Amino acid sequence: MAEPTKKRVTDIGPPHYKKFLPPVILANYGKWKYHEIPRPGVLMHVSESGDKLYSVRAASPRIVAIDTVRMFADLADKYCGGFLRFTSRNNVEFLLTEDKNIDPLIADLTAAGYPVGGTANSISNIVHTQGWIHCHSAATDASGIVKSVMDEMTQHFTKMELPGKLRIALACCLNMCGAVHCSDIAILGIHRKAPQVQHDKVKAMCEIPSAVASCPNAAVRPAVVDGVQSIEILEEKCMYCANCYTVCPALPLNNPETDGVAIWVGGKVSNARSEPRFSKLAVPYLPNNPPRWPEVVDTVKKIVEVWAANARKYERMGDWIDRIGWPRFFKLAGIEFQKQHIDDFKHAGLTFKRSMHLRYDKE
Amino acid sequence: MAEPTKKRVTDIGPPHYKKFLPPVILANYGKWKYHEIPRPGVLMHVSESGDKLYSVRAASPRIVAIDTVRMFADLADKYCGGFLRFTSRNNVEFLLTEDKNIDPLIADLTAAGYPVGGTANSISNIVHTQGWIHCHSAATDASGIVKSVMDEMTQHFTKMELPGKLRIALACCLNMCGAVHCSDIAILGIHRKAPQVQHDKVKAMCEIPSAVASCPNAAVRPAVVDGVQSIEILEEKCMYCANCYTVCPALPLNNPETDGVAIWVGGKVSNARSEPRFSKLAVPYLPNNPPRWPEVVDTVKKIVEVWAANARKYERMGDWIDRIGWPRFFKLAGIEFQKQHIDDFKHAGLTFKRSMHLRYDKE
Amino acid sequence: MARKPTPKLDQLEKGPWPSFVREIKKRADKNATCADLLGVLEKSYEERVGHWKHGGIVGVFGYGGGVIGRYSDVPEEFPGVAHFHTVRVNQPAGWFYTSAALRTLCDIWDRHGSGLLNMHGSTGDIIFLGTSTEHLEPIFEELTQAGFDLGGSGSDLRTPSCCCGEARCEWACYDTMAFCQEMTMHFQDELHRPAFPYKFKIKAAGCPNDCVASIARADLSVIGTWRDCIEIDQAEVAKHAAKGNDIVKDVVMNCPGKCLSWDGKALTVVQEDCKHCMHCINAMPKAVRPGKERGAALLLGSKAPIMEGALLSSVLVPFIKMEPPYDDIKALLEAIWEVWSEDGKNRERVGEFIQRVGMGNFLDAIGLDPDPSMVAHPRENPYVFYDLGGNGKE
Amino acid sequence: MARKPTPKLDQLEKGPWPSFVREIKKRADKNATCADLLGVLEKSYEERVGHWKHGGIVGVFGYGGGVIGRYSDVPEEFPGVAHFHTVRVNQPAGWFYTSAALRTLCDIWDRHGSGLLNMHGSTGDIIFLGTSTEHLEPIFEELTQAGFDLGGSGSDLRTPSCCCGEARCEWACYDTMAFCQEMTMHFQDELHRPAFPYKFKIKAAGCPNDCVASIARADLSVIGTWRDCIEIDQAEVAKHAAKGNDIVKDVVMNCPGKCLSWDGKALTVVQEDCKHCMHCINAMPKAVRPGKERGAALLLGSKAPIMEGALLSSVLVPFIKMEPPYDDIKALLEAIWEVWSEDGKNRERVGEFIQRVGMGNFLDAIGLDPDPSMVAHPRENPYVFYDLGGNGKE
Ligand code: SRM
Ligand code: SRM
Ligand code: SRM
Ligand code: SRM
Ligand code: SF4
Ligand code: SF4
Ligand code: SF4
Ligand code: SF4
Ligand code: SF4
Ligand code: SF4
Ligand code: SF4
Ligand code: SF4
Repeated sequence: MAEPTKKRVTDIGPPHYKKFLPPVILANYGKWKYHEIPRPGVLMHVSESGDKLYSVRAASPRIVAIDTVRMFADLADKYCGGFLRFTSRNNVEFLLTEDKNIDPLIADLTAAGYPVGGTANSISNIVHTQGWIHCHSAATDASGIVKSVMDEMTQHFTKMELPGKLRIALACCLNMCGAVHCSDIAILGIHRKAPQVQHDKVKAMCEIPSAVASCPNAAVRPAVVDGVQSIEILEEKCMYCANCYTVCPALPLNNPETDGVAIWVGGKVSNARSEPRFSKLAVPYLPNNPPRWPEVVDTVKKIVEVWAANARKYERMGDWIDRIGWPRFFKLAGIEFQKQHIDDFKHAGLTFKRSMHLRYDKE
Repeated sequence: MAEPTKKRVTDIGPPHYKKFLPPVILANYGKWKYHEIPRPGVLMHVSESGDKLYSVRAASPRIVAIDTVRMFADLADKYCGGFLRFTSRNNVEFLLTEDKNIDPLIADLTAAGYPVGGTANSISNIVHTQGWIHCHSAATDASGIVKSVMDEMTQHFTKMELPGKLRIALACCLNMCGAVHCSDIAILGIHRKAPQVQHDKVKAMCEIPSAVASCPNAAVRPAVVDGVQSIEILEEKCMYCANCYTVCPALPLNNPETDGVAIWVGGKVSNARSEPRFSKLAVPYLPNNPPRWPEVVDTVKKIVEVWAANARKYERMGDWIDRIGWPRFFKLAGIEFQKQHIDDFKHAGLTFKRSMHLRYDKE
Repeated sequence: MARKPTPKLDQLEKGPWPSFVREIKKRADKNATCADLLGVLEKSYEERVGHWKHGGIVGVFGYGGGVIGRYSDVPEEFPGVAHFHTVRVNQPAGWFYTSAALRTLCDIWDRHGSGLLNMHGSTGDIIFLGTSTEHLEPIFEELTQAGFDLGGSGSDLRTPSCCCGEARCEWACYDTMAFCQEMTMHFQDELHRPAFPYKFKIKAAGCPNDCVASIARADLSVIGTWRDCIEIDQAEVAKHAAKGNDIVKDVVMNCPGKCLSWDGKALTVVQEDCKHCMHCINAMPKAVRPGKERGAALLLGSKAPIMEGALLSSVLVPFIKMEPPYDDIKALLEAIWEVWSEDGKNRERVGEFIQRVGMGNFLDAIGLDPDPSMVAHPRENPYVFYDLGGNGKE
Repeated sequence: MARKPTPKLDQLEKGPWPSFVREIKKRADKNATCADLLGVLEKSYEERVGHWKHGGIVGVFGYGGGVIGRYSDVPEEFPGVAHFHTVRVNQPAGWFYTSAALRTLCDIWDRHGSGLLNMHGSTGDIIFLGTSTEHLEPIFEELTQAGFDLGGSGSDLRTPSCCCGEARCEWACYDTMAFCQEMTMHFQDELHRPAFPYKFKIKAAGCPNDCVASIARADLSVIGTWRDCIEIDQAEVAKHAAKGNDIVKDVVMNCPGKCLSWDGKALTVVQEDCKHCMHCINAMPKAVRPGKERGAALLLGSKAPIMEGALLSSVLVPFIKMEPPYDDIKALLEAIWEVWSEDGKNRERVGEFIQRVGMGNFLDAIGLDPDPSMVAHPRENPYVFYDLGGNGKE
């Protein structure tokens, strides 16, 4: 670490947001009256004062080169006084007051390869994580799957023709940095083999008691192997959460043959109509098949299609499944129901069907 | 045990029910078409054949003297060829074919002190257990509370003026022999002090390892007291379930000062409209106050009254609370919400309110 | 009469509801046990605590269940209840009796016990309430001579019970009483000789109204249902409407499948959305009835809270035709009992057992395929077990 | 350019969605780190496994968080990514920028790292993706000179984030950005110097639509709402109807409070039944709006699955006026942190902590009264704890 210099300051926090707000926002802060969505990717917010703000939303791959950020800055200068923002799903939004600038801006963005859309009943950007780009924990890549899936979904981003919003998220391991656990469709990197204990490294790299304590299922035990203090893993108790690996680097789980992806459906976050809820397991395992993960793409596509074809207006994925029931979801989506779908963790019993509210399909 | 005699037979099972069915049932078995309820306590079942069966239902205290059973037998002979049955809620039903016999039978039953009713949207008999009449486990009496509550509810038994069915059940301890856990209103005997270990008796009366294993909360531990193998109870981990007492008689929990009754609401069993569900805690503790338990009677009465006044047609207790929300239930029922209402056992987290679907009462 | 005054209990003779105190008093001057029962109960009412000791093991020869031993902790004060055992007598299916059968039972009980009974116990048995050890064998012999037998207690199959079903109900989707009788008879050995890790209860209800609360208190709940469409008699629906029933508000809006509609003339249903809840049928007798393709669902595992919390039964077989002698169900039960007896812990009910070993593993063990009807929803947590070989191929 | 061909990654340059490979390539010929990133990623794509080692502890002087150390497990093959640390830069509230501010950030990052960023990380930070240890201090100095500071990592307060709220949304029930800014500034020490049992996240959403997913991924979720009646502009409702919106089907039937009705002329609401779900407001902008008495609910404890399963936040304070400088919320947070820091286990998030110690005990400890809005429903199990004195009186 270099020595700190004299003029070094700390704990200043981020710049105050007011410095970055366009005049129309400063003037109408807290006074917005309503909004309309004149076309996909464009929000028009109208203030009590009558002032209007147009936000133009473009897709972003989230990993952006500074070249691209500078290009965004240039476009912002060109069309909206240099004011722009990013959204909670990592899209970029240009904040315009001149409606005549909307079309040229969209044209420039589209030409540069950043499609405009993601508003209202569309599929917005996939919230995702680091994958093989940066994280040691990743059971799959993030950006590659996102790109492959969104290439097939772009028409749902640039149009607003779905029954409701559809939020896809991806996390490359069970830590779920993408907070995928409440998504309409979640793509999750998973391991399926217990950690390989590197007995020669355990003592140097790990605190054995923390590693033991880290396991949610008591599968990690202290052990003496070839006379050295180490760890043993009870294979049959391990459900590959990697929590022990997080605290002890000598317990890697990555395995090219058995790692892969699980697909989850029906979660949501908003309180609109129904309550927020977790996503549920749809497909326990699909292989890692770079660069385009065709099995994952096809599965997601199929699920989106049956939902789009069958859901009623405003029905999010989970609301739709609630209405038609899980048995019919599995049938329509062409997914085989397996042992793995049935919960067997802590609260498993609460997921069993404990009523006679059963549906029987016509044969 | 006396020696078994020669003619002793075993494993014969109960008599075949067909011996006990009246001719009208034998003739129309499986051919009933519909029913009507011409007056409270009277069911008229009509067969595809046009035959009619009238069932007249009378209240029973469940503990009956053979004198009473003989009297029922006499009435059955007098009015319906000697055919009668008991219901799953311990009422007695006389099975008539002559409608002219209905009124005289009802008159006789009423005169003998066995009111007729319990059909359709009424309060039927209280399913209950042994209490101080027979069980060593009882934290309260059963029959005394049932009698006291039903004395106040009899008009809801003999009339059918409630929004839906209302099922009350009572169990005198957490073993819940009355299966009270799915009742519109459940009355439950509870302890509130950990078992008193009778150190002098433990070794003779108990298997210490079973006692230790029996505790759901790991509050029971082997211990040596005054040189004798015994048991110790971790007071702060005990939630008074008495499971250890069931396996080890030297661990009694009965305590006249602290035992009492808890009230639960909103459970159901039928699948009509909503799914079956457990009752939830309404009042954590009311004192044992024999012979008439006025606190219990008043609480049950109040709950029945607010429900009857506010629920919509067909709304069982739980459906009604679902619609209005728990905060308003507590307000209307005049019950203070306390720490004890909040679950802190195994699945507690799943009972927390994890959404913004909140209601705010007008002040 | 009690030997001492019972001022507290006497208060419970008043009021419109039938009085259990009056029942006891009916016998208290004929029977010393009843007299002392009044006395000890008055004492409990005074002291606010029970006076029974933990039961000992008593029973009849060759049976492991059917009798609950009970002793007073104040036998000197109330010698009539020093022993106060109960005898569980297996009720006839559906609790149907003739006056003659009842009198026979009363006579036996008059000779050998307090003359007080529970009609019936919560599991369904006739309960003879209060006798002493030496009467047990005679009671048993007289009962069997009269065609009755004991019910279950302890870690055995408990007395199965059922709703009146086809005997008296138009909605029964199978013959509950025939089924209950057949199970009771077929499994007499399991009923009388405890060999399970804990008790096992069977309850049979003819339709999802579940008038025996089977889903809440049976290890095996057999609940009737139908798998085709509800039957609608439009003319009868119109009569309900004419009588003033608000079909939309009372029926359509209360349908959990959201599959009914009423246009003022016809009630229509989207068959595959129907959840078989019974509401429309309940609300409009004669007009709506269960479909023709009838059978039952088998649900497993309900119980009271001890020790991990109460359970409702959960779906094991979403639909099965109910065909006597029910060999399929008997085979399934035997498979379940085998797995549970082998791997269940002492005092672990089958519902708890399934939770502990995992539903998926349990299904593997009893040889049933997973079905999405078995779950309210698939798992939410990502903690999935796999058993991949050394090379990682499945 | 990568040092070797990248045929697999190249396939990801095609297709309509913006390509992260193209982003990396934009810099690959200017920057050795990016060139080697392409190389190592191609290797991962070939081998189907990542090539990063478990991070070591690196950071800037005096801070315990803000930097994630990362090293390659094939440094000889790809020396440009031998170190590949990320720097988390605290975003401005609501992710608003000027072009000038963005250029400043780009310039700093151009001088000291790969020139790749995440706009933004899942917690909300600007992420500088890939640098080596010796650049960390210079980056920090230049950032602070430009008015920026690091975000959180490790067992500290993480970078709070918020929806755009009153800046751009008509439904914001409080000023999310002001609140987020104030919390971030007030708790700088907690943010930069890990002293908690584990991470603690704050997210602020202006209304129950929760556009920052706060209920799913913040230890403290602050979600705007109103406690009086929704505001209805009947003329605007009529316009929605005229435009062809089916008010009954789309709005009334979807209302979870079952409290709306529409007679073709007026939309009426039963105020006390409204669940504040936002649906009618969402479905009819301009016509329906949140009420006037606005504030927020505070919910606690959401998180990802490690280790007991994921949690959503649960209601702690059902309604609070949001008044700067939010002293009440600060005090509450400090009380929570004190109890959790004292009794929480290492790596135990506050949501898990509450489940372990029990919500009732937790409320006692932080000095809040129980409220029925905190639970979906009261307990179902009878396992209630009491703490009665020796004589049994409370
Ligand atoms: C810009 C953004 C907030 C921000 O500060 O960044 C935002 C902005 C708006 N949201 Fe949102 N939401 C944004 C993320 C979210 C999220 C969070 C997420 O996706 O991770 C949610 C929760 C999603 C979920 O439930 O899983 C969210 C759930 C909603 C909803 C509820 C939708 C529903 O029916 O469940 C509405 C209401 C609506 O659209 O009718 C809404 C409505 C809106 C409105 C109309 C609010 C307004 O009047 O300005 C804004 C335009 C929405 C649109 O795109 O059509 N916003 N909105 C976020 C844009 C993300 C993006 O780039 O796509
Ligand atoms: C006689 C009995 C069955 C038996 O074999 O003994 C019985 C008989 C009938 N039940 Fe039942 N039920 C009987 C216990 C039950 C139980 C079990 C219990 O209470 O422990 C339930 C479940 C209660 C619960 O959900 O907690 C039960 C839930 C129903 C329902 C559903 C009610 C609902 O809206 O939830 C119906 C349908 C209805 O009444 O509309 C029903 C309907 C009926 C019908 C109308 C069926 C028929 O067509 O014959 C019978 C007359 C009902 C009446 O009393 O109005 N029966 N019924 C039981 C009488 C008990 C008593 O003495 O009061
Ligand atoms: C007599 C009866 C209550 C009544 O007044 O009706 C009864 C009485 C006893 N039950 Fe029960 N149970 C009775 C039906 C039930 C039911 C209801 C049912 O079967 O439908 C339940 C709830 C359903 C269930 O099985 O879970 C029930 C759940 C229990 C439990 C808790 C079991 C559990 O797994 O949670 C125990 C405790 C135990 O088994 O150790 C128990 C234990 C007992 C014992 C044997 C007490 C003990 O710990 O040794 C009681 C003897 C009382 C006595 O002195 O007479 N009893 N018990 C019922 C049996 C009568 C009959 O045969 O018809
Ligand atoms: C960078 C980021 C993912 C991204 O690409 O955006 C990230 C990356 C990591 N997260 Fe995360 N988390 C990131 C947001 C999240 C979120 C989402 C959020 O904050 O809204 C979650 C879910 C919400 C939550 O907090 O529970 C999240 C849940 C985790 C967990 C599981 C925590 C748990 O209690 O279940 C871990 C494991 C741990 O803490 O040991 C984790 C651990 C990690 C580590 C530090 C890996 C580790 O085990 O050491 C990752 C470093 C990756 C790398 O090499 O860059 N990360 N992590 C996100 C932070 C960027 C930022 O500051 O803006
Ligand atoms: S989800 Fe897992 S692999 Fe992906 S960034 Fe987070 S910790 Fe790393
Ligand atoms: S991966 Fe998870 S379950 Fe397996 S041993 Fe490690 S901590 Fe335990
Ligand atoms: S509920 Fe408890 S006290 Fe009552 S009879 Fe059953 S075991 Fe005995
Ligand atoms: S009463 Fe229950 S919780 Fe208390 S020590 Fe006994 S078994 Fe454990
Ligand atoms: S459960 Fe169904 S079939 Fe049996 S009595 Fe009740 S309503 Fe009739
Ligand atoms: S049985 Fe129930 S779910 Fe089926 S149509 Fe009738 S009310 Fe609807
Ligand atoms: S959470 Fe509410 S206030 Fe914030 S942007 Fe979304 S809709 Fe607007
Ligand atoms: S906000 Fe939601 S609950 Fe309230 S009236 Fe509107 S739709 Fe109904």
